[in-house]
Amino acid sequence: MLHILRHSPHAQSCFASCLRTINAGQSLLLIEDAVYGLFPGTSSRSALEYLPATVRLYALDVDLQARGLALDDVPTRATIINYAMMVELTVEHHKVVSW
Amino acid sequence: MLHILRHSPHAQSCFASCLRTINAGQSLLLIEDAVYGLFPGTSSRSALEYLPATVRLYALDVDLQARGLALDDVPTRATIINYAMMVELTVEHHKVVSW
Amino acid sequence: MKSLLVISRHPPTRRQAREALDVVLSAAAFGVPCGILFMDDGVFQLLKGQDAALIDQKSLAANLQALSLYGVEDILVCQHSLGERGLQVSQCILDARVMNNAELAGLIEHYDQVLSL
Amino acid sequence: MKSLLVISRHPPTRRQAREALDVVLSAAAFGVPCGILFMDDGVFQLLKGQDAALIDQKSLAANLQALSLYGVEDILVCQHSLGERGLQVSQCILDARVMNNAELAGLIEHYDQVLSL
Amino acid sequence: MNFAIALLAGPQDPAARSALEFARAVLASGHRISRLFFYRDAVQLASALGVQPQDEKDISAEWREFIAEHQLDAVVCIAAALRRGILNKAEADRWDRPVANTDAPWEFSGLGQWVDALQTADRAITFGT
Amino acid sequence: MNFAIALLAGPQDPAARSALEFARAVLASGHRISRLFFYRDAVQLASALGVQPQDEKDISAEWREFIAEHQLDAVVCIAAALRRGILNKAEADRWDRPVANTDAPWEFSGLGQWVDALQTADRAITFGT
Repeated sequence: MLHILRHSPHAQSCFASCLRTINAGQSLLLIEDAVYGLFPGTSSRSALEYLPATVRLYALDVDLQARGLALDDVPTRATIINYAMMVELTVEHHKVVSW
Repeated sequence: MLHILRHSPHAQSCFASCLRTINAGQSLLLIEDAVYGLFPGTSSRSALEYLPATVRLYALDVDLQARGLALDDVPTRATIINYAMMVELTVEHHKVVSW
Repeated sequence: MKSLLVISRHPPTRRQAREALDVVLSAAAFGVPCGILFMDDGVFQLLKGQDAALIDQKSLAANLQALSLYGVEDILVCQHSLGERGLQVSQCILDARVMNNAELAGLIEHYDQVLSL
Repeated sequence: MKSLLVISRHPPTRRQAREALDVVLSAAAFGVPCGILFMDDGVFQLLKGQDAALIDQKSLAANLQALSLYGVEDILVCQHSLGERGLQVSQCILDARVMNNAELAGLIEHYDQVLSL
Repeated sequence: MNFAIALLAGPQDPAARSALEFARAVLASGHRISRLFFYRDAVQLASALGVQPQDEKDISAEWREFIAEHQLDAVVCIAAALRRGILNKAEADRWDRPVANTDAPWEFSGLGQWVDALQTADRAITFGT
Repeated sequence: MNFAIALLAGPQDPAARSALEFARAVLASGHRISRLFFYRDAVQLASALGVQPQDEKDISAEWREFIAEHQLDAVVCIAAALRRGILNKAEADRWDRPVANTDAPWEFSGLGQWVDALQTADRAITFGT
């Protein structure tokens, strides 16, 4: 299952709600303002890093760069993808939940 | 100065932001979804109760009742007002800040 | 038929709450096995004693009551969200089943499709 | 003239951010003594290295640079909001003055009118 | 006292109702409203095309009647309105759009009208932030 | 694979762009889009009256061109649209409104079209929650 989060961790309770319901072995893709969750030194980044090791973490390249997060600053466990790869991700996962 | 808060404490960072900037001697009026902040047993209610004693706290009657908060459950330091009294409040205060 | 879970996350005074219920009721009317999970500020939709007419809104109660009439099987509420808001399930107008975090994860896995509205 | 403080609270990719800047610039153009305070997700508007064109948006940079050209005196940023977001003032494109909570309360008292946008 | 009242949220938001109730209470208390200013999604209130279910209130119609009845100065921000597809006849002609979807009592003007109202009113209050 | 794509947020929200870029990538990857469904504020994308500044992209126009070019099934939720003042000719006539503000390639229909798309598509994805 692929979870897609789009809201800023600071503005919307769905960031935390999504993290509470992610199971081991699932995937999480951050798009739009949810990429702010990856900023170094934030509690949201810690929460993302503490996800079970089997959770695969992705972030959309243009949304990161548009918002000023240097790709070098993205945690190593996160894979940076483009829209074509996002399509592939949705094909690989039977189910997509957008938060 | 009169602060007016309208957003749910759970959905918007402005609830906390407003509380951080309230000075002693000012007033705070809760309208719309901000009245959820008065529900017993919540951290937002504690935050409201811990405001300096000189901060006057108000809540709009129809917004409380529409959302199912019994008027008896409103903390004693909060004054329940209607729209006519809200107009009076804005007259008494030189400045109104809506959060 | 693919089963559908709708996660309803907005407070009752927002248009989104009504539009989330409309989706569940539509799907149920088409015979889709449906569930609805109230989460975040969506749990306020279930609170007893609301009087939406005071702010010139139509009550959500009729739409909520319609859920079981339309055969929506799972009516669920997030325990964590209730707790954060100082609410207990006894204050809910529907007979909603309380789900803890582990159960929520299982629930979302169980349904074929999940819409967060 | 009554002085005006605009509190800009939305991230840069939202229309609200641009519309908050438009209000400050309009007021300044009419000769109103103005300040702008970036707070909550609004502090992201100031971050260096953004490339809004990648998501087909117009950059906010021109509007932000216009603030001082239009004579907006106080360009301020909330310390608490920066900290929560892992940001430092050195990462800001404008020379914004950092305000702690006590200073914010004084600032809001100082202005004749305050709009949170 | 003279009140300037601004609304930022659209017809779907409870703030559209709060602002109207407050405005009614201002007049009922014997005060005046020097200007209403509609910005951001609140410009949608000016649309004449909304169709509400029969058992629900039409907040847009209520605003229109309130403004007309009290002959209030109700300014829709032109820039916000153009972006959101709210056009009066003059703007539809100017931008070569086939039809308009709003008309009097709503007036189209710039942010300067809000700035002016903030300067001249005794009290300024904003809804729908 | 067949994709059903729903959009819930309006033209002012970055999600309107994300959904379009994703839809383009779906077709570029050789997959199909069985239906686009526009709900909540996303129905505003169907308005033909929006006027954007010359130096900004017109997301509404881009969606319209994308839908027309690929002859996609693009359904606007009729109930959401009526509430928000988005009317095609048939609805304007039915509800006795003076003008319409949308037209083909947008189609008006009910939530059943989304339910149907969710049932029949291989993958369903929602933007703008």
